[in-house]
Amino acid sequence: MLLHILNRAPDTPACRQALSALGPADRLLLIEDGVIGALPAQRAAFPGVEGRLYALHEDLEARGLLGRHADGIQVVDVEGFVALTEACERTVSWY
Amino acid sequence: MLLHILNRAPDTPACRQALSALGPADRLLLIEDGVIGALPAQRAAFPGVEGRLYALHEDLEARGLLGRHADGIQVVDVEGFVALTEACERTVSWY
Amino acid sequence: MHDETHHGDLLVILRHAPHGSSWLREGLDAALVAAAFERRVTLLFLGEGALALLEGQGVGPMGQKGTAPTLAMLEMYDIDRLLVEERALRDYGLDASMLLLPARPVGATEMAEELAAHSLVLNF
Amino acid sequence: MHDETHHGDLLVILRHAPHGSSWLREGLDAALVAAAFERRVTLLFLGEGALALLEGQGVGPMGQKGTAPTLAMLEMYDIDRLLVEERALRDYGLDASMLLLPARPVGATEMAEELAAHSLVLNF
Amino acid sequence: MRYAILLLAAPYSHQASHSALRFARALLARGHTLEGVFFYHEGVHNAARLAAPPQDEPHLVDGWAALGEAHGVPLQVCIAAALRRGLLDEREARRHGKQGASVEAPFELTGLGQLVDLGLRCDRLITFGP
Amino acid sequence: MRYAILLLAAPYSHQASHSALRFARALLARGHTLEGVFFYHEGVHNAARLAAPPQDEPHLVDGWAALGEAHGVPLQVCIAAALRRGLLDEREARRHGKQGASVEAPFELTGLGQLVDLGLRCDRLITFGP
Repeated sequence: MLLHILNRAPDTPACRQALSALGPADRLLLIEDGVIGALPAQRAAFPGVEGRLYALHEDLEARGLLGRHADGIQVVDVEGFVALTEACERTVSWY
Repeated sequence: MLLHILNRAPDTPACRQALSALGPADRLLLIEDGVIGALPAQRAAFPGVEGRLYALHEDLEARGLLGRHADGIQVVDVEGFVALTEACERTVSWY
Repeated sequence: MHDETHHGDLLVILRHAPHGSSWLREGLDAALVAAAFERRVTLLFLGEGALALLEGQGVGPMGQKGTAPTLAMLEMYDIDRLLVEERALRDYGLDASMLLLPARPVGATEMAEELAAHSLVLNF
Repeated sequence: MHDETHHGDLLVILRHAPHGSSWLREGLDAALVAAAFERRVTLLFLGEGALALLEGQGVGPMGQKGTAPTLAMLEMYDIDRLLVEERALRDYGLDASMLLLPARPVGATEMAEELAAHSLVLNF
Repeated sequence: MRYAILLLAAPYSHQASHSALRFARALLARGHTLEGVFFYHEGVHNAARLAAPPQDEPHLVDGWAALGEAHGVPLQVCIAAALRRGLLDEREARRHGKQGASVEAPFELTGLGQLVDLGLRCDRLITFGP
Repeated sequence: MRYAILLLAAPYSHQASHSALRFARALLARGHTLEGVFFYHEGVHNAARLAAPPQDEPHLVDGWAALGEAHGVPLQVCIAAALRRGLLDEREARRHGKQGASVEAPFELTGLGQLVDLGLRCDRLITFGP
């Protein structure tokens, strides 16, 4: 199981590529500008990733998106980010 | 009449934004990675820009795209690029 | 000297979200400097740039200031003509009540008109 | 030590077209160095990266070398496992006859398998 | 016509610097004047005097300097963008208590006001971004 | 676990350097080791010793240097990527006939082989891109 790290908004080639390379059990963590994808209006951008989609607390907060993010997205802080990298075999970054 | 200069491929926010801000008489010049949009397979990416779409010769050539570009795209070299900026009132770059 | 459709000297287009890069800050800096030199400035928040207007932004996790404090100063610089892409508001589910500052939503046709109506366009 | 699904040490993903940026060159440099250190390397040309494989590339208008000469050296470095995203070939209208080097088209499922099957993935 | 160029991208990382330098030469060849090149955002790296690209690649820093000197084109580097990115002339280095400098003439550190001035004063401002 | 970080983005232009430094501190706080930080592509600008950001902003170059010294983390800068971008230590400056240097210890210029080595030797390699 891999951890994919995405720091770009949904309407970018990086996001499309990340989704297309995502294995069926892989997890996807949104960081930096990637957390724009956590908005409820962007929900359709992540089909089939239910339960495997994470967003970085600090990056949501800096952008005023904390509390405005879609249900079902798991919010982790930087310690949780490290924990995800421990739990997953490998990470792949999409930027 | 403005000249819009695009250096990104069609599936990027920059390309979408350029098309959305393009006035009805404005011209669009593809340079650098923008010339990927000159491929016939990408034709649908530039609706309503017939006759106003240009691509830079040198950038097509370096990428092996010269002669492989779609009909109806006007190919200009760097001198033609300068001439376009003379003919148009102003330029706006999308990157 | 200017015709009636002339909206000002400078249109600054802001296409990047706060915090992720320096584009937004550097675009705003250009707008502030132009205003300080008594130029009329219009700002257009386009695409991800619309998120610059969202209320409730904070400092970054390393203490980065972000751009919300700069937006709060726009009025002091007499920059009060703010436009925001309609489509971006829709894409991100934003409405007027969620914005720091009032910005007028514009569609594609109006954007093209704005580009044509300014002496100089800087795109960030 | 490796199971049967293990395809090699290093997967280098190339997502940028030639000439527009240094990403493609710097990704290829990493692949060549790994191969020189006797690591097994797979290349995946993804999205715009597929255009790196197009035949007929030349130098840039300022004499920039581009990456085609580097691709020609891959075999010398024993890098012969080349994959290209199926969707990219379709998006750009490329077929095998237009490519510099033979690369096996892969779909999304296979891409995910490749990511899982390498000890290290570098994404450029 | 009077032209100005705004360059926002670093050399080597993006093609934009090559495109901008080539465009500058072409407009001069067509008899126009180039009133200034303004380096902002990552474009400030075009002024890095220590850049040492391989000898078989174009040397963009030297290319801009040669163009500036041959045609009297001011090469203006945004000081705020430059300081953050480690591009200082001797004066700024002293001011910040650092030894040495990474920017030298004909590049000059200047304020953003110059960009606005150039843009409004010239007939055409052409932007090259990353 | 043994971690390595690959940083591909310049400070100030992108958030990636902030994210990477923060992640580095967090993994050390959880008891892991950081075997090295490799700076490639525009990430080499994290080693710019002349960087002079405003005092109310985080100083990333100093941040990396402090982390490297406090925890014995090698800070490895790709030499080929650095030379093109004007980042030279004294030795490289001399070799290229330039006065002065823009990189100093604890950053060290090294080859790409170190990246491959780090990546295969460590349990985790985390990449931060622009």
